[in-house]
Amino acid sequence: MKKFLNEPAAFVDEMVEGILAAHPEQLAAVAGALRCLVRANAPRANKVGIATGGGSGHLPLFLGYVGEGMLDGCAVGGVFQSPSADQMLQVTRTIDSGAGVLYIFGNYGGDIMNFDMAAEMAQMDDIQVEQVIAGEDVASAPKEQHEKRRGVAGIFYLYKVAGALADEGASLEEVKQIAIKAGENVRTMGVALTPCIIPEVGKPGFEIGAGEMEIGMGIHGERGIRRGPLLKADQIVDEMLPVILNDLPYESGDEVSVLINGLGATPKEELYVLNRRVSQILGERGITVFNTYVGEYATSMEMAGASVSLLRLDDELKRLLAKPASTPFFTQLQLEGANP
Amino acid sequence: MKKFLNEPAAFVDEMVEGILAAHPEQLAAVAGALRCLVRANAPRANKVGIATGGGSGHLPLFLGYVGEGMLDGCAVGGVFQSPSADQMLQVTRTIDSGAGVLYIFGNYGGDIMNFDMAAEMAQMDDIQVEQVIAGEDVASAPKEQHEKRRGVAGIFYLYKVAGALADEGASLEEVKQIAIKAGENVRTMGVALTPCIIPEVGKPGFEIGAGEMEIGMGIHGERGIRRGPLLKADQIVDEMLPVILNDLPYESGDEVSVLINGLGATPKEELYVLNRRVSQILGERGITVFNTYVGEYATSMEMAGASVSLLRLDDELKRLLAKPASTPFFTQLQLEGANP
Amino acid sequence: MITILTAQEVKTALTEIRQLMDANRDRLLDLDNDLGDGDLGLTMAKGFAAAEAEAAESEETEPGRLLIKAGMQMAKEAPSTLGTLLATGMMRGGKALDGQQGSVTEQVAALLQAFVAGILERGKTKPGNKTIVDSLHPAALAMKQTAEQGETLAEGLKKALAAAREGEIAARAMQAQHGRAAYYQEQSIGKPDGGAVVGVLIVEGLAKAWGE
Amino acid sequence: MITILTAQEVKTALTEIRQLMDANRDRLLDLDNDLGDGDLGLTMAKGFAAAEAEAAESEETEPGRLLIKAGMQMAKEAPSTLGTLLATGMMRGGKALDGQQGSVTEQVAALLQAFVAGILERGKTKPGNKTIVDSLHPAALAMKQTAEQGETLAEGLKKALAAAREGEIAARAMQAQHGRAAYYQEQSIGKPDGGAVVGVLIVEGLAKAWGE
Ligand SMILES: Nc1ncnc2c1ncn2[C@@H]1O[C@H](COP(=O)(O)OP(=O)(O)O)[C@@H](O)[C@H]1O
Ligand SMILES: Nc1ncnc2c1ncn2[C@@H]1O[C@H](COP(=O)(O)OP(=O)(O)O)[C@@H](O)[C@H]1O
Ligand SMILES: [Mg+2]
Ligand SMILES: [Mg+2]
Ligand SMILES: [Mg+2]
Ligand SMILES: [Mg+2]
Repeated sequence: MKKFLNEPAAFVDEMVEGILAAHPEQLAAVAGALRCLVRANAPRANKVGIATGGGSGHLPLFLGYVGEGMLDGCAVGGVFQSPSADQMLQVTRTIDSGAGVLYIFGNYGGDIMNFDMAAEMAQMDDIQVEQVIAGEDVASAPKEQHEKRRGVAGIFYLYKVAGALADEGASLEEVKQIAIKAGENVRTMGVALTPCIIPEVGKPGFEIGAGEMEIGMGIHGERGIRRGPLLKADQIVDEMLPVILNDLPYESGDEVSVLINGLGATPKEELYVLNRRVSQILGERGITVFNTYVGEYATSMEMAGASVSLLRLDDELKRLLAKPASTPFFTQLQLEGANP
Repeated sequence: MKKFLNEPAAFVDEMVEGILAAHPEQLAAVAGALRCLVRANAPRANKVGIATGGGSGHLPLFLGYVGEGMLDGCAVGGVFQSPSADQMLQVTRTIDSGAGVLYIFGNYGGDIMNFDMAAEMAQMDDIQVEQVIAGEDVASAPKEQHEKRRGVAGIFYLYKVAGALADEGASLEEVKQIAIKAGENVRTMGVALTPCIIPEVGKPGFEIGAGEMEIGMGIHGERGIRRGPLLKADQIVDEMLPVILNDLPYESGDEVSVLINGLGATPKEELYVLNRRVSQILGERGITVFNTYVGEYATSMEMAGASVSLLRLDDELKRLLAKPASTPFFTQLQLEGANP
Repeated sequence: MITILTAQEVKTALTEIRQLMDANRDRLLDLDNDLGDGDLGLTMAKGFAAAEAEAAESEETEPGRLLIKAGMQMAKEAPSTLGTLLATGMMRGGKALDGQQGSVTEQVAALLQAFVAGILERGKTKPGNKTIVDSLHPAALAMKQTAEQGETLAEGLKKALAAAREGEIAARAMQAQHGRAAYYQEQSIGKPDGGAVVGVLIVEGLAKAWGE
Repeated sequence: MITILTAQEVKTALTEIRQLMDANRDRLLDLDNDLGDGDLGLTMAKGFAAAEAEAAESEETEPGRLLIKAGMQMAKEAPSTLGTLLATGMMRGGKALDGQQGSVTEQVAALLQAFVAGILERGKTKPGNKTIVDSLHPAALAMKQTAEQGETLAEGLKKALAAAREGEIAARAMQAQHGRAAYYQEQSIGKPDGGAVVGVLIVEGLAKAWGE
């Protein structure tokens, strides 16, 4: 296990300590609770609070998007484990300004139950809470069962547009609706080349043979669509992208934002090789690209692999996507080419 | 070899195509030459141009820092190979506004020769050229032979402050001097846990045994200070950081910026575990931290490992470091806490 | 056999259940290792220890409210899937006790039914999916029928325990639909479900605390 | 043996050298494999082919300027360490020819000296570091002495070739100080240096083109 580690059991807390040491102007722990993180200036008066949460091991997910123009708080779980409802409740209490709190999180059983529970508890405190569940991995369930789909890198888009709208002073219901809309217009598919190691376990939980890949694997190693010999980069895109395109479907004349996400160990060089083919295919299909994000947005520790997400834009989504944001893990200036 | 690849020989060109497809508003190729990249709006009137260059396989180095507030152009070499003097010359001609061009690059034989040659050729064209060589890896040579030291992640700081000053309209000599000053005040040391694979070679050029690490290894696998069993994260920092601190030396009362750089495969989680210990030690030594950068700033493909860089700040360096910048791989808003 | 459900009886029950979780720690770890992430024995031992301690230290005299408090503590200390589901069950069970007027048998029946209903709702599941519900739901049903027939609490708990055990055995033949176990698909068939075993242990603890 | 150094003679020399690089391609690859990154045979074959073609297609009649052009093409097509060093040598050698008034022997001596001086400056090196300089520098020196003694170009090139070969053999015993070879430290001692062999081939090509 080639990892920078002290005691495996201390991994998540030490990571958070390192994060707080690096970004003290941007992040704070709720009453010293390392696993309940909020914006340094929370709550923001009259603004709908947005909270997320999930297991650790996916940086920048989830806590990395807490900051200006995006989220207000995050409950931090153990590696690949849901945080507790109690953590979520603490975050909720801290970020609520009276305008209510929206939970945006991925479609995983533990997270759903805990956020549900937290919402129940927050309502006992008279805090208005709404929930939006992100689930856009087309490999994880067929379209007819889309409510079973896992949430992966595309959740970034939900955070981005909901955060931008909340900053404009929109109501809880409005912020919820824009997150839902982003969720309805985003699709993702991924491919894994190697497994990853949970520090407390110390060895990979599964193997992917030398020269093999698994198309559609989830970010915790959930089974994908098929395992087979590692294909060339273009062949992989040629297999994955049509599945995404046909699912929504994305059609000629559509405008999309592209997110090429690295799962951890894959170098950025290779992500751009993938993007080359993605942009070729979109061009051939008459789909225009408004903004391309390439890098690590949702990882699985040191897993090698990548995912491709598309967000179909309308004027409203585009306007919100283009707005500036600044978090410890994601900074964007106002993008040109969208109506402000 | 678990890589997203088509033909290995096409790797660098395809990567650049993917980058240009993703960032058309920010980057352009000189007359279609994929390996000669410049800012989309080059040259900028009356501004000193800053060019860099080096082998591929180190993203965001080198081309990733071309953009607002940083560099104007980059000559892109093959994986771990110097670009040619001819590429550099093309970049130089494109970015020169008449105010002259500064080359900032790492201390590697091939790069030095080619930039030297390019400078000679550019001067035949009556373009003023100055050069600053970055070499701050304390593991690569003793202090008395600091001119032999390799340039690694710390070059980021040279780009940042020189780019900020050039944007203010400073002269070629002034921009050169600030880059030299940053170079004199930065030190780096790294540790590698695994080797990396050059696509055209297809297998690691060297091995690091299971359970082993190499302290001080260079970003192309150059020999380090010592190889030994993989220690705990804190022990590694306890071994590396004092070497850096004692070299300049950084002393109580100094203010520094910290850069915790991932070499490729190492997850951000682990980089923050390292930062935790770095910030503890700096605190103990009475050294204050102005801004901490954590992430991938200079990589070696999918090598697992990390480096720590410190930049000692004075008012001028701090002011310039704090200024905004926006490139395809690095975006920063104005940092608070520095005099503008 | 108890005749009134007091706060003290809630404490006793939590102690019995906690002891059973301790005693079955390794067995639960093994079961979760086979079909999950292998933490079930740990989280159950920890969660019930926390619930027990919270109840023991509390000055709350109303049994329903005490159970809610213990449930909230369980949620805090055992934030795994089953920890949250059990916390939900305890909170909903506690609410159901509030204002319950009937016999002690009816009270316990109402508690168990609300407990299971809470899990079903929060877990978005139904019987037959190879979960804790497959032992607890038959137990709650048996308890309800006993109450309707006017039998004793001891009788009810005996029947509930038998039903839970039968349900746990039946769950072995099911295919897992939730959580990590679902990744195993057909391979999950034939293996016991750790959560269903936890369900049996809970009813066993109640039977010891309130039925003997 | 040539008596005037014309542009055509530059072309002939580049052709001879290119042929030698082709013929020794695999040997150079092997040498660079042992102490470098294994591309030397490729870059030399490619670089001299480009230089030869550039010169062949050029209408330049002044030999020095033609050599500069060929050198710039070498820099463009063979951007390895040695490609750049040779390009520098050709450019500096070409400049040295410009306005050179003496005999053809003196002209070639001046060319070779400027060639080596360019490499020394650009490579920031000196003789003794196990590089191409260790064969070329003795060759240039031999050429200079022959010129000073008023001997023929053929004689000078013969002595230069002998000196280059001796220098290459001497370089084997040196420890590499530059580039990848330096990583081998003491282990580089005893192995031939690919660059030094390239130096021998260059002098051999000149001797064939201008001395025979
Ligand atoms: N959606 C669900 N509804 C009801 N019970 C569930 C559900 N998902 C899992 N379970 C039960 O929880 C048990 C696993 O609990 P636990 O080990 O805490 O899960 P995890 O470690 O994945 O968080 C399973 O054996 C099953 O009985
Ligand atoms: N600084 C230097 N000065 C002179 N010659 C050098 C220098 N560094 C390397 N060489 C010569 O260059 C040869 C290697 O050339 P090449 O294969 O082109 O290098 P690389 O592939 O590393 O760019 C060596 O054998 C040596 O003779
Ligand atoms: Mg479990
Ligand atoms: Mg668990
Ligand atoms: Mg070589
Ligand atoms: Mg080479």
